[in-house]
Amino acid sequence: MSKVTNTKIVEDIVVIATEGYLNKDLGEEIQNIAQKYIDDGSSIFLINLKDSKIVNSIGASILIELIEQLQDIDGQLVFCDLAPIIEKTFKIMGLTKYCKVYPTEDEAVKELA
Amino acid sequence: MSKVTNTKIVEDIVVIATEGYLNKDLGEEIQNIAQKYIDDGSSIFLINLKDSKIVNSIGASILIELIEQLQDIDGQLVFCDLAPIIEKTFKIMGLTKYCKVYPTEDEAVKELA
Amino acid sequence: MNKAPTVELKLPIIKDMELIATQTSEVVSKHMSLTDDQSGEISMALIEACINAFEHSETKNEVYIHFIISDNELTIKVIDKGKGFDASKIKIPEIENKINTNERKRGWGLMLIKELMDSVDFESDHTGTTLTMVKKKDSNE
Amino acid sequence: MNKAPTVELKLPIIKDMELIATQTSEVVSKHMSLTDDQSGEISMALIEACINAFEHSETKNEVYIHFIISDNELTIKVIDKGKGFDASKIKIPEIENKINTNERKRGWGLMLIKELMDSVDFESDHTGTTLTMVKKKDSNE
Ligand SMILES: Nc1ncnc2c1ncn2[C@@H]1O[C@H](COP(=O)(O)OP(=O)(O)O)[C@@H](O)[C@H]1O
Ligand SMILES: Nc1ncnc2c1ncn2[C@@H]1O[C@H](COP(=O)(O)OP(=O)(O)O)[C@@H](O)[C@H]1O
Repeated sequence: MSKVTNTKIVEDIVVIATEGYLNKDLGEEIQNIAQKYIDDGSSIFLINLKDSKIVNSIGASILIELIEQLQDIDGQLVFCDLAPIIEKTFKIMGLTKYCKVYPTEDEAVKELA
Repeated sequence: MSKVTNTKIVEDIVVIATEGYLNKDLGEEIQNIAQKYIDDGSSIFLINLKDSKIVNSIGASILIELIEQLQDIDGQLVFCDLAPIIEKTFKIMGLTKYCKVYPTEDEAVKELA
Repeated sequence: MNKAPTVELKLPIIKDMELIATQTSEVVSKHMSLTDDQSGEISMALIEACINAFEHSETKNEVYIHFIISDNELTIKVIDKGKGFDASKIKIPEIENKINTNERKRGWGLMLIKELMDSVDFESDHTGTTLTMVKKKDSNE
Repeated sequence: MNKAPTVELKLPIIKDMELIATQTSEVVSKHMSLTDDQSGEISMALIEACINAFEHSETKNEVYIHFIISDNELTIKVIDKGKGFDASKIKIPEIENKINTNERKRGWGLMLIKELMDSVDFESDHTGTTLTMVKKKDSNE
């Protein structure tokens, strides 16, 4: 039902795009993919949630683990294209204290590159 | 919830675009708008259902009245951008025996103009 | 034997509430890995069944919809506590008989339901109507 | 007095079935002319409430969701027949306490529900839990 639709590297940033409900399964899929890139030396990750309109707190919690991991290697996790309710949810949880949120992928890449 | 979003005349064709559930209310809205253009001398009508993904048989029945009316003045009703289930519904009802269906608005206009 | 997982819905008779039924069937269809075409056919049949229960049954009460999920098929029951009718007496509509005649333009619902679903059955008496319709997973209709 | 129109949903405990609840709430929100923001907040709160009922209540039975529509507010009840819990004993999560500590990363559901809805109430004992949450039409929360 939901999945990672695309992963690419743009100017050293790993961009992961998703589709559908960001639940436990999709959270774990993101985490697994990120793990491989971390093992290969990447440290900046951009998650594009344009096609994910809904999240649950279990999926979001898995991202906290990713933030933690990236802190250990001086890396960074950022988001773009958040539906208003997802941005609000991340704000309430405090995720946005640790992760910048950009309106679009282009703007995120421009700032981070 | 659903409505006519745009009405325009392109090469003598009245193009009516809708949004949302094609129910009784939206059927009547289309019918009322068409009536005004018929009174003003128009006889070719294209209904663009790109943003209407679902229909009910009451809405569709109102279109039968429009077909009837247009027959009286040697006019024509055509559709474009039908969701598969709407096309199937129109086919089962036999509407497609009286109305051509085009994939896109451009193709419809090109053929009719 | 395990009971088949069932989603149940009770809808008040309010305009456009049939869309709750179609939204529900879409999630169920995805869960069952039905195709988009099958999902659309189920939604359309459901809309017609709900409208009939809302409009013709003349019930003042709610309408009940049950989605019964199994490996090979989805069974949907639309239940009203209205006045009932005799489905065998309803004649099949033909567009040729409706255009440029005085025949009422409506009357398509039951025909659409039958065309779009794999099997359709009515149980109806003066205490109400239960429409049972089935979409098989491996069918193109 | 007329009974408030109510949509009722009975969901089997199957993965992602909470999406049926959100699809339903979206139609109800539109019907009530709530804003898109309000509708999103209700959906998010419902997801968390359903997941809790599915996961923590340990019930083997279905979960019930009632949408009670009135002019000024939407009241939603999420009911399970599970083991119950004491909501007053649940501590408020803080992300600072979770990052780089051994604290479990989860535990956000109740806090999200309270932040997203206008009022939230739990009735819970060993026979189950009823979560009642309200979204007011004229509020920005
Ligand atoms: N649930 C129901 N309760 C009572 N009568 C019904 C019900 N469903 C259908 N009918 C009867 O069957 C007829 C045909 O229904 P249908 O084919 O859906 O067309 P329409 O709704 O446009 O009349 C209705 O006019 C009504 O008399
Ligand atoms: N319906 C319920 N039945 C039983 N326990 C519940 C229920 N809802 C919540 N709880 C309890 O409250 C705790 C906090 O829930 P929540 O804030 O949603 O976070 P999480 O689900 O991530 O643990 C749960 O871990 C559980 O112990």
